[in-house]
Amino acid sequence: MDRRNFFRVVGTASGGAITGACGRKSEEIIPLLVPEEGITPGVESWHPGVCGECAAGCGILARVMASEREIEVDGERVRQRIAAVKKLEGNPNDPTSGGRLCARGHAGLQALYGPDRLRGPMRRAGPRGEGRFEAVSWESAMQEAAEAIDSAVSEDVERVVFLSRPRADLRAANIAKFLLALGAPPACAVGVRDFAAEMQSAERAYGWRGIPAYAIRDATLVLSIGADFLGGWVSPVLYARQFGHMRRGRPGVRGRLIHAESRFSLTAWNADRWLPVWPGGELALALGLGRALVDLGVSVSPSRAEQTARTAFADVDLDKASAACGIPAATIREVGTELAAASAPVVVAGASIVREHSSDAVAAASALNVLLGRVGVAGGVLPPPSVLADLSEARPSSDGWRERLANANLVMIDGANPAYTSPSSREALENAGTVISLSSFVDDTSAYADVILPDHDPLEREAVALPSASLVESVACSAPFVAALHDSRPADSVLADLAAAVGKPFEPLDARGALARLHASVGAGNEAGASDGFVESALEQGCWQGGPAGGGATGETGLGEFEIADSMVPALFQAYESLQFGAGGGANRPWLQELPDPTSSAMWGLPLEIDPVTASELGVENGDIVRARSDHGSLEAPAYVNPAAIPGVVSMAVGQGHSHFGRYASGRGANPMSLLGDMQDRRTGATAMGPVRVHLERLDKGRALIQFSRQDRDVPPHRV
Amino acid sequence: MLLLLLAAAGALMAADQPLSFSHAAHIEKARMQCTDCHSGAKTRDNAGIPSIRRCMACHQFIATDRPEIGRLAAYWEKQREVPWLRVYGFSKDAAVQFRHAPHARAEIECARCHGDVASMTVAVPAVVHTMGTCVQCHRDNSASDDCVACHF
Amino acid sequence: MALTVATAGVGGGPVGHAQVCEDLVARMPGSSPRYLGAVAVCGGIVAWALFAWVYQIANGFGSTGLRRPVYWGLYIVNFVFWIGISHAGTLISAILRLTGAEWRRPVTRAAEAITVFCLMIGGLFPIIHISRPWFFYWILPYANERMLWPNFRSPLFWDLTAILTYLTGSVVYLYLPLIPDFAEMAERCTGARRRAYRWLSLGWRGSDRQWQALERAMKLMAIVILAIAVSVHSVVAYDFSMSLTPTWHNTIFPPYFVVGAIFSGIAALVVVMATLRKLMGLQEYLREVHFVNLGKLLLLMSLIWGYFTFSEHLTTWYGNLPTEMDVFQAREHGIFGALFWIMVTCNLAVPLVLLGVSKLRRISTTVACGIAVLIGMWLERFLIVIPALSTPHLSSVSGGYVPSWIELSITAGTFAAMALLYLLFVKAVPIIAMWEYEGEPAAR
Amino acid sequence: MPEGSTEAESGTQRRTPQWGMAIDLDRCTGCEACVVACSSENNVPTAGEDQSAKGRAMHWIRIDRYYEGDFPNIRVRHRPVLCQQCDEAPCEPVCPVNATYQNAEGLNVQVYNRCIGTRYCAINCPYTVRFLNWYPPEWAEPLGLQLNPDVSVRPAGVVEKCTFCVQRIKRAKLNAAAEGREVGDGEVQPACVQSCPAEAMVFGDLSDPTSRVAHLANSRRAQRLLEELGTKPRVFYLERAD
Repeated sequence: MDRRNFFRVVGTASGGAITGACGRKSEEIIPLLVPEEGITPGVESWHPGVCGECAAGCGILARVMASEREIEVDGERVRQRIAAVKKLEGNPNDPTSGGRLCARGHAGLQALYGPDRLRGPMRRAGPRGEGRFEAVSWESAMQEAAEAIDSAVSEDVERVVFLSRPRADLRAANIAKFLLALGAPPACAVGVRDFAAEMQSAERAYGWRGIPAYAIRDATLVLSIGADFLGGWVSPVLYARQFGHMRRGRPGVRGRLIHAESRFSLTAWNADRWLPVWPGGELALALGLGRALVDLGVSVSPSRAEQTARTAFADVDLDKASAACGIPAATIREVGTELAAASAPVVVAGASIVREHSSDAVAAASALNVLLGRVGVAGGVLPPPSVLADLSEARPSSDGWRERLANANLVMIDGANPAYTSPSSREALENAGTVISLSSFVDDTSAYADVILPDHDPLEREAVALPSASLVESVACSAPFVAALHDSRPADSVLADLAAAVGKPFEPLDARGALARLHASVGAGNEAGASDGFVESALEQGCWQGGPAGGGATGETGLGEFEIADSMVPALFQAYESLQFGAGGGANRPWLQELPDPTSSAMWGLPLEIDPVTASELGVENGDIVRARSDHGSLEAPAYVNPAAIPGVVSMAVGQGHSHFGRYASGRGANPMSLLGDMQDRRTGATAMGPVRVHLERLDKGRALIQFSRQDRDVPPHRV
Repeated sequence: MLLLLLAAAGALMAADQPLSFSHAAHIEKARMQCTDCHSGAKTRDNAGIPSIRRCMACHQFIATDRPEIGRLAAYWEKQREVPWLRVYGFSKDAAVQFRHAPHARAEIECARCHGDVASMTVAVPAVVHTMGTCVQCHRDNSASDDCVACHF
Repeated sequence: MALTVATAGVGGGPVGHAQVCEDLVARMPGSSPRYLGAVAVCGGIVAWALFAWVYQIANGFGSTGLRRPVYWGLYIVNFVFWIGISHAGTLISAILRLTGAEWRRPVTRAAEAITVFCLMIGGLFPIIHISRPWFFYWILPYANERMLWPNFRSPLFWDLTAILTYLTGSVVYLYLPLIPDFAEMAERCTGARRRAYRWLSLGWRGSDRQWQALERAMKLMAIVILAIAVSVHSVVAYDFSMSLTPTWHNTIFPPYFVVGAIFSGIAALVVVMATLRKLMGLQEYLREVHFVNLGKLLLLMSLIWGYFTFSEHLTTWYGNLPTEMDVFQAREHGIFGALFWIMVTCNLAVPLVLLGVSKLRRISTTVACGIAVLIGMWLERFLIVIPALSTPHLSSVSGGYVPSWIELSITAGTFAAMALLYLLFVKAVPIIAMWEYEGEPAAR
Repeated sequence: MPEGSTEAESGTQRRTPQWGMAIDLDRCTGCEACVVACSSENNVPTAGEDQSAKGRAMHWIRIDRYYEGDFPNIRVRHRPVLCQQCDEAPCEPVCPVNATYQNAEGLNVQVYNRCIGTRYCAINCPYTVRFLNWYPPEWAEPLGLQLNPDVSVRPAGVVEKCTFCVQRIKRAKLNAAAEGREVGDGEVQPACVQSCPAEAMVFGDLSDPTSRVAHLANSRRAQRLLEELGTKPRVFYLERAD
């Protein structure tokens, strides 16, 4: 009992005569360092930034105020007044976020102030994967890293592998420059839901490079095939904003939403109609719909592209398609009729849950837009932005990363966590020559690193990012506005220093440089000084916005052949990216851990979602521990009997089950990716998330499901 | 009784300040304004305790031979703030959100809450800050006596 | 209230004032190891409960088993239970006094003591229950510079008023008939004890004027205390019925609570009497007639209680309001369902059989009924508080409640405290009013 | 009862706004951005795994979600639930120390330092939006740096709930007063409203007939939660169309 509590007890006992004031602890006097100028307590300032939580590239605003922290200086505990970020909001200037922000975006703050963030560079002190590290100085860490790079480059530069994420931003450009300087092959994107299928399909169906944007705000009927655009797909804030507008933003018009997915996702919640597609049946559904549209004789503009699409759909057997996707043929025809009749329909083609045939499925669904004449028109599908090709070209692809990793003598990692998203890659990480991580946390993959050179948090460094989807040409950008909290260094400069150290220097691209290039490319005035003004204004605004994105379709479509699977396979398992954790990167934020999962209301853990039929066969109730076994692995997790799950389909959100990821995430729950082995999208190599056959077994291990709400049903229904 | 206690506590605090800073010397002799050091008092939430940086702006040149200034300079040498003890403040559990600016706008004199600081050497809690003081003044001036005017 | 009361049979007890006094004083416990042992055990449990309370204050209110939405738990259950039992006393003794039921004479003091002790214990629970007990005095209306007052509209404020009034009244009501006995005791003691008794007897000399004043005061207090007792438990019921919680918002609650209170009060009295009788060898004072008469009262209250319970549940069920049915279902199924049927058995079935069948009506059966009713009434309080809170208006936030060791310890501690207070009381005071009881009614 | 007079900050007579909120359930996607935004703005502590398991997680705003029907004809109804700031708030009369009351602007105020923790308000709130601080709140260093200095951190034993971001209301009023003008419609945005990606939430002055929130509250789709209890909430839900 401390003093304060003592007074409470005494105060209570003695009739409350002694209270509060007596218990006040005199503030312990710890010396305060002389703060930097311009940090005034009680004064707020808002600074634009770029959200780093997902690839959407939302422009944000950070509220910065004075705060104090304790640090040790020359062996003395001192207080230091620092400028601290207090709150994140969307940047109203930014066309992607429009001033709004999603749950994960808000929680970016808890990455910046995460208690488990690395305080400085680390060197491995135990076997690979164990996660034991010792603090080292930047000099020795950099030297170690440089030596490893030097020897790897001189040995076989082809076996240098840089694992990253599929983003078109400053970092991607600098990684590309670094690898170019070394003469190494380009970086690989490793993750789940890397939008590889979407990008490839855009090329096949529309002839566009990049991720297309769907202008659902102006559509009257939205059919989404496999794209959980409200649950985190591509650009959750952009699509939620558009969704709101589609529903209630236009007087007298309420857009309709039909959603086809193998899971009752957030988009399905909000849909007027949900088509429960059998996992892997998305392609069949898209083809069936195409056939239905062809049968209806829909024709808008007899272009070559439309002709191609028509040919692709003409031979589809609707009944076979129906059998493969689990949606009755009559329903498919009904939806087709609705699409044909709508004044402004659009088909959102995506793969929220990547499968082996996702590229085909997305391409076929995209082709529906071609057939409907909804490409490059208002309320239809719009091309990706064309500005800042340096950044978009540098976006890593997932092609062949497994083979390259298996064969690597030097692995460098920034923004990827393969040990988590593809647990089968752990072996390769263990056997790789040297592993260098640029992570701010010891995560599953960094646990395998020989050296960790911790990066700044996205809120501490400058950024330029192309949004993953945007209705207009736009770029989000920011200059640093708070000093680094710990002894970290921005990976961009670390890469440049490493390259210089091995005698292959390159000039890293910085925010101002990138914006100057943007200025040059959009030709917004050529006189001297105009560029500076443009750059400063963009940094002040936190973004730059141009006209409508890109150009029209090239017409060069190469849809290729599609093949429908013969039938549906029973007892399937699929993983999906969770709303709150994304591909797992959000799991160390306590706010997100305590955020009820939309589907199961689970907190501090994620369950196996089992349909009521299967659950009653297994005798499983909410919270019972269930073992799921596939050919590739097994996991144990509490069950959640999901009333909306397709009978015979078990789903589990990705997010938990980290071997290492700080106090809030380590050793919590199970990683659903461990059931999936090396499954990948056949055309792009992107990590697939199912389906695989599983065997379920109820274990007598008590219950372990923490739910915010244990009631799935409203008793009695309160209709509002 | 409580007043006595508080006064005693105040005296103790005053004695404990790390430097025997004299408000009187600065206001009466040097003709400085409160806001010269407490720069937020009229415009911001916090009046602010001046940083040593501000002290040194003058005392690099002025009165450098005095022993107290020497001690001030010693702090500056070490790049440490003077560990002033707070004279006025609210306990955390009081959940008070006090803002100076609206009070300044309502033309409440500094002395109303802080006493005649101009004549003090080391500042002492001359005015007892209790909820009663606040409420009384608010009522006298027909300012809000809504709880949430201060507590949130 | 007309009670058909069996006339007491002729026994072999002491007769005459002097003899009665002699005998009763002789039966007051000395400092035997058995007595000290009992005090030590009870004291130990109370000390443990105090430790639990200190732990709760020091460690945070999270050490209870409470949660959202069950923000009220065992403390409130115990509060209602103890305040209920307190009616034993005063109410019963007052009713019997006013109706001139002469058999009550050896029973009243035991009953009145129960009231005072139960109020002391029950009155502590609101303080234990709040999560910042060091500020509990803020409920009291006192002038302060902040110009803040308690909320006179809050049933909790009414509670405070009612309980303080009742406690004051009960203490007076217990004290008045003690005055002549204190004087009597002073005669029989020496030294400090004598001085203490003398002081407590307020200068009682036994003059006619004093006797008349005492009688008048007792009669007045009996009337006043009756009114207060009814109001107190009505106010306790208002805590619930003034709220919007499903099944609480109910007009039947105040009389229902009063009935339940008297019911449990009689039960407690029976149990206390049996204990005293056994431990202090009062067989000749507390005879079968007392138990049988109280048993009849108990049976009557059981029937009334049953009627109220039936009405309450019937109207809920028939009304079929969805939110109320939620609670109703919860109360009828699962763990609450089991407790519900135990409650019905204890409160209705057991008394009906054991006391309803005249052949079975004996001291042992009455005591068994008393114990059953105490259990049943505690469960009734539990079943009023917990299920209703676990199934709130919006189902998304429903949730169960498991009390923590702290709450259980404190609950146990209050029972021990009751026993301890009684142990100390019987050591200081003759448990049967010596001046009122003058042997066999036949002898008077 | 403290009767608020709102001219406090400016010294001049101003209209007393009547704060209220409208939530369009046809727009709301259930993405829970509001939940995290609220925790971030209002220093709502994280309970942690053990306490969450005991049902002590705090969310000043939450998404109630209910499944209706069975597969395949299943649907979800969801709605954000926060303190409804009732005009006839059941929580108010029961508090024995007046720690909760309705102020002149219609806010259902919770005075943390006055609360003694009877939790009567919490059980009498039909929406169950009141939370007790079971333990002193903790933030593992340096997470404490995220705390908003404009909002008091509530001590253990105190009940707390949504305040309609009263600190933002105050700030807007102070800014307006400093500039000698009235607070404009849409100028005050609680954190949840500000963050809502689907723009489902609108906040403003219900007494101003030209405000967006008043317009929405008068919509034919507008309903209030548990309206039958007569609590007169100030949060209006605009029904989903289907």
